[in-house]
Amino acid sequence: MSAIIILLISAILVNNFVLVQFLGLCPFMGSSNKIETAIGMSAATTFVLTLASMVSYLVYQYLLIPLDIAWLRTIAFIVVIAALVNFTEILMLKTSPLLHKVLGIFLPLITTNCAVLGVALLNINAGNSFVESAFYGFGAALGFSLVLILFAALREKLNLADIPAPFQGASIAMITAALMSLAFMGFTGLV
Amino acid sequence: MSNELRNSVSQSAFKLASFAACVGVILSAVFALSEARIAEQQLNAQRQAMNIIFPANLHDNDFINDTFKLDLTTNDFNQLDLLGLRENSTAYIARSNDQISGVIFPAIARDGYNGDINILLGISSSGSVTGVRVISHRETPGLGDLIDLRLSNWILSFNNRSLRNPEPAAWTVVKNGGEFDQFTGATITPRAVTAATAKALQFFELNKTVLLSL
Amino acid sequence: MKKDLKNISSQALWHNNPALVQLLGLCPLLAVSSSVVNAVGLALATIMVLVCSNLLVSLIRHQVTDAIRLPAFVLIIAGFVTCVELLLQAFAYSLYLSIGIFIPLIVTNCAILGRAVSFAAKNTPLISAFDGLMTGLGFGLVLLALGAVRELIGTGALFANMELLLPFTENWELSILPGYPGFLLALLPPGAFLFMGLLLALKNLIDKQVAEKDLKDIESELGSTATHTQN
Amino acid sequence: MAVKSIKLPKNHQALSTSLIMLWVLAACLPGLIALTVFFGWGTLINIAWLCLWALLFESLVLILRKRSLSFYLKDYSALVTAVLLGLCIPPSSPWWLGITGIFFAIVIAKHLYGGLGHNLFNPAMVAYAVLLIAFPVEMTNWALPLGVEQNVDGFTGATALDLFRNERGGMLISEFWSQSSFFGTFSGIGWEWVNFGFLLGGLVLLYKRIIGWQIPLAMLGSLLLMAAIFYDGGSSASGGSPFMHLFGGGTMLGAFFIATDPVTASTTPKGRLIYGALIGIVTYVIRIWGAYPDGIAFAVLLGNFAAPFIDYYTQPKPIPDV
Repeated sequence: MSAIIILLISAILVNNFVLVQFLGLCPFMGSSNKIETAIGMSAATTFVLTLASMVSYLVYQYLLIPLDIAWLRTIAFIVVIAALVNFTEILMLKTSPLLHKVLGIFLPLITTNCAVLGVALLNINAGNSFVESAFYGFGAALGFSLVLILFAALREKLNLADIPAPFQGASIAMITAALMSLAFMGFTGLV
Repeated sequence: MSNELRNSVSQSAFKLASFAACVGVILSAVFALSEARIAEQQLNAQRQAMNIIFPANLHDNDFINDTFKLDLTTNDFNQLDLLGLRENSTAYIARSNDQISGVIFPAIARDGYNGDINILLGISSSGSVTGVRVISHRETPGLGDLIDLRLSNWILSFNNRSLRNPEPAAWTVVKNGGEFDQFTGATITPRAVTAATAKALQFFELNKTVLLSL
Repeated sequence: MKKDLKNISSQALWHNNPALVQLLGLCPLLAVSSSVVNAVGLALATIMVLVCSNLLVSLIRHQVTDAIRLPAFVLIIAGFVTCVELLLQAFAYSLYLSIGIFIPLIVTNCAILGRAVSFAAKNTPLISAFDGLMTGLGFGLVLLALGAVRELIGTGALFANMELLLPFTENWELSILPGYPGFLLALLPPGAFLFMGLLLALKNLIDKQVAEKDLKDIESELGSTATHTQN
Repeated sequence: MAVKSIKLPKNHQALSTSLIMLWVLAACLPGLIALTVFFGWGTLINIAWLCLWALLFESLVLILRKRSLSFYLKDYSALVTAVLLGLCIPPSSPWWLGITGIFFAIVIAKHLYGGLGHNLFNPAMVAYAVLLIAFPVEMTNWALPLGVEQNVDGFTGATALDLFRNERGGMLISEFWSQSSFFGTFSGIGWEWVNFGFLLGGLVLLYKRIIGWQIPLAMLGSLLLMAAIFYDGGSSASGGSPFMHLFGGGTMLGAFFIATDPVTASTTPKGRLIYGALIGIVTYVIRIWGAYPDGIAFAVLLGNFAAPFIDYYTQPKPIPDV
């Protein structure tokens, strides 16, 4: 139990996917302009990331390892992720059109979110078990969501600031991410 | 219409599958060509790392293939807990002219500033340190991470030391009356590594007969 | 034709730079840019994947129907990435250890898929390969700039450990600022974001300078945006 | 929505902004005196050095942006930032430490965002965190407090919180306390009085209604609560006593002078309580389980980071017409 909590704290705060490991930056910069968008993206990512983390573990352990083709993992994972996203979309459309309406537009973007592939690879590098993989994926997604949503709120405030011309846009967003990352450095050593 | 659709779907599927097959074939070829070299590189890297801990002039065997287990569940060794290991680990034997010239084994300093510090150390058959390296740690950047050889030479200060050199009381950092330097601003990390090294030497001493007759 | 090539180059290297303007492939860019050697390693890997995938995509562009376009392209890219990974392990193992996980992530570098879909799928093989080369160079140069700045400010030296990549560069390390205490922050995550932000600002500044040539214009523009926000 | 309610003192009431800043500077005095008495002239020298560079950088940026120098310099905000940072960095720090810090505070954290009223993060704390991460050796090397002899226990410069985190081993709190000459009645020697001084200054600011009560109360309250929960009578596994946490390190300076910064803090009454509590909890977590001995700076930055989100969900209803 405590091992799981440590894993979660590590994934959410200490080794935050976005601010410390630089994973999932594209959606982080792209979909953080409004809080509502950020929340939608977070929910969709959390779902896919947790699921992908589990499925990629199974594929690796029960398909790639027995066949002795672990070196094909990149291809295998990207195919699994794409299939998973597709499947999620269809399932959502069938079972809950409302959910699909809210999260649907984010789903295709997730395929190219390197956090999803990243979590699958990190799980394997760390030798995580199935349960650990699931929680690591979930924690990573929570960390991503936390930072994305807080950043979206910050960005709404940023829009009103009198920023010097060369720094407007992506530049100040990066510098803000730097200061956020600085704040997260305080969690160094927690686990 | 639906027939046409089915046709185009099956055609697409066929095309995709043939692409996948092509990619698979090409990749397999690249893999087959590089496989041996990759394995060799991996072994080389490992060998190189271990040769630094146990210099090549002190052994003539390939210790990558000359190993024994540090099994936490059995009583093969006296006070295995001195090494602080958290799981069963592999240790390596160095031989010179078929005589054991030393052993290389992992240890963990559990009392680092931010948790475990994993080290690998070599001890010669006479009981002196041939080399210590930090394998992984989470110490504070700029303070405790000077135990890493890439950042400072501190870790080399253990070379040729043994259980009686310095005397046991001095096997700690200067601040606590010992012989090993601490870093400005950081005592815990170097103290932990020093203590782990001393304990590893004790472990070697306690199990000398077993270790040298493997 | 010549004009085309020139246009492609200027778009990829500056006006529509994948890293600086489109902000694609940020993950590996920020993560691997803590030193020149890592930056060069990843840049070469990315260029190789881009050129090969663009070439192949262009070669098979008539066989690929809309339905299987994306999966086929992703498959091709992932295939080349795996090749690069294998080759790197075989020929530069220590570099592989230091930039390891970011090699597979080249697959999700949207710049690559983007070029495959928007350019290579519509153009002839040679020009597609050239486009891949230029896009890769555009990405690689930003990576190199960031790596150099972070290594210099972080450690006061440049080109440390270059021999990991090229064996003949054993003694390339340059101590630019002897006695420099080092600025650890530049090597840590906040430094990556910070210097990327400054790099983006620098590009904006240069663009502005070039476009207007006249500093006064810029400042008056600045003034007007300022009053605008105050109102 | 949240954003509209932030006061932009610069635009509306230039005069009173400068008056407020002067009061803040004055309120720092008791703490500053305590620092000087216990740790020597270093802090005063630091503050003077930082103020000089703060004004230089501020002027430089204003000139580059073609803004009126006198109008912006008059609000004293650069001086307040310099003084706050000067109070935080070690008295014996090298000359370049202050310059690097104040550059990050004034240029990066403040003016890249458009200057006072727009910055998202507290400039002094950004500078402190940058310095702590980049130069951990210089930043944790404090002068010895008055009354502690050089080399008594072989420690030549660490704060009481530092020692508590680093040197305690598995000792009971009372054991460690009596053994180390760095501890006074209820916290580190000198630090008790420094914090007392800042508490005094803070109460003056409260009385003058320059700061609200919510943030200091919530922050000190949550820190106290965390410390009380994990103190468990002082066993070898416990955190320090609640008093040690309240009167150790930068607690009071943080609670009254830094977390209350109107530009970067939460702006709604309920939001301020949440914001303060968040800072208090994170401070404790970093102090006890983190790698850095004092967590105030990081906690405040995280609070700043979360403030717009907190505001977004604690907006009093109905939302005033814009």
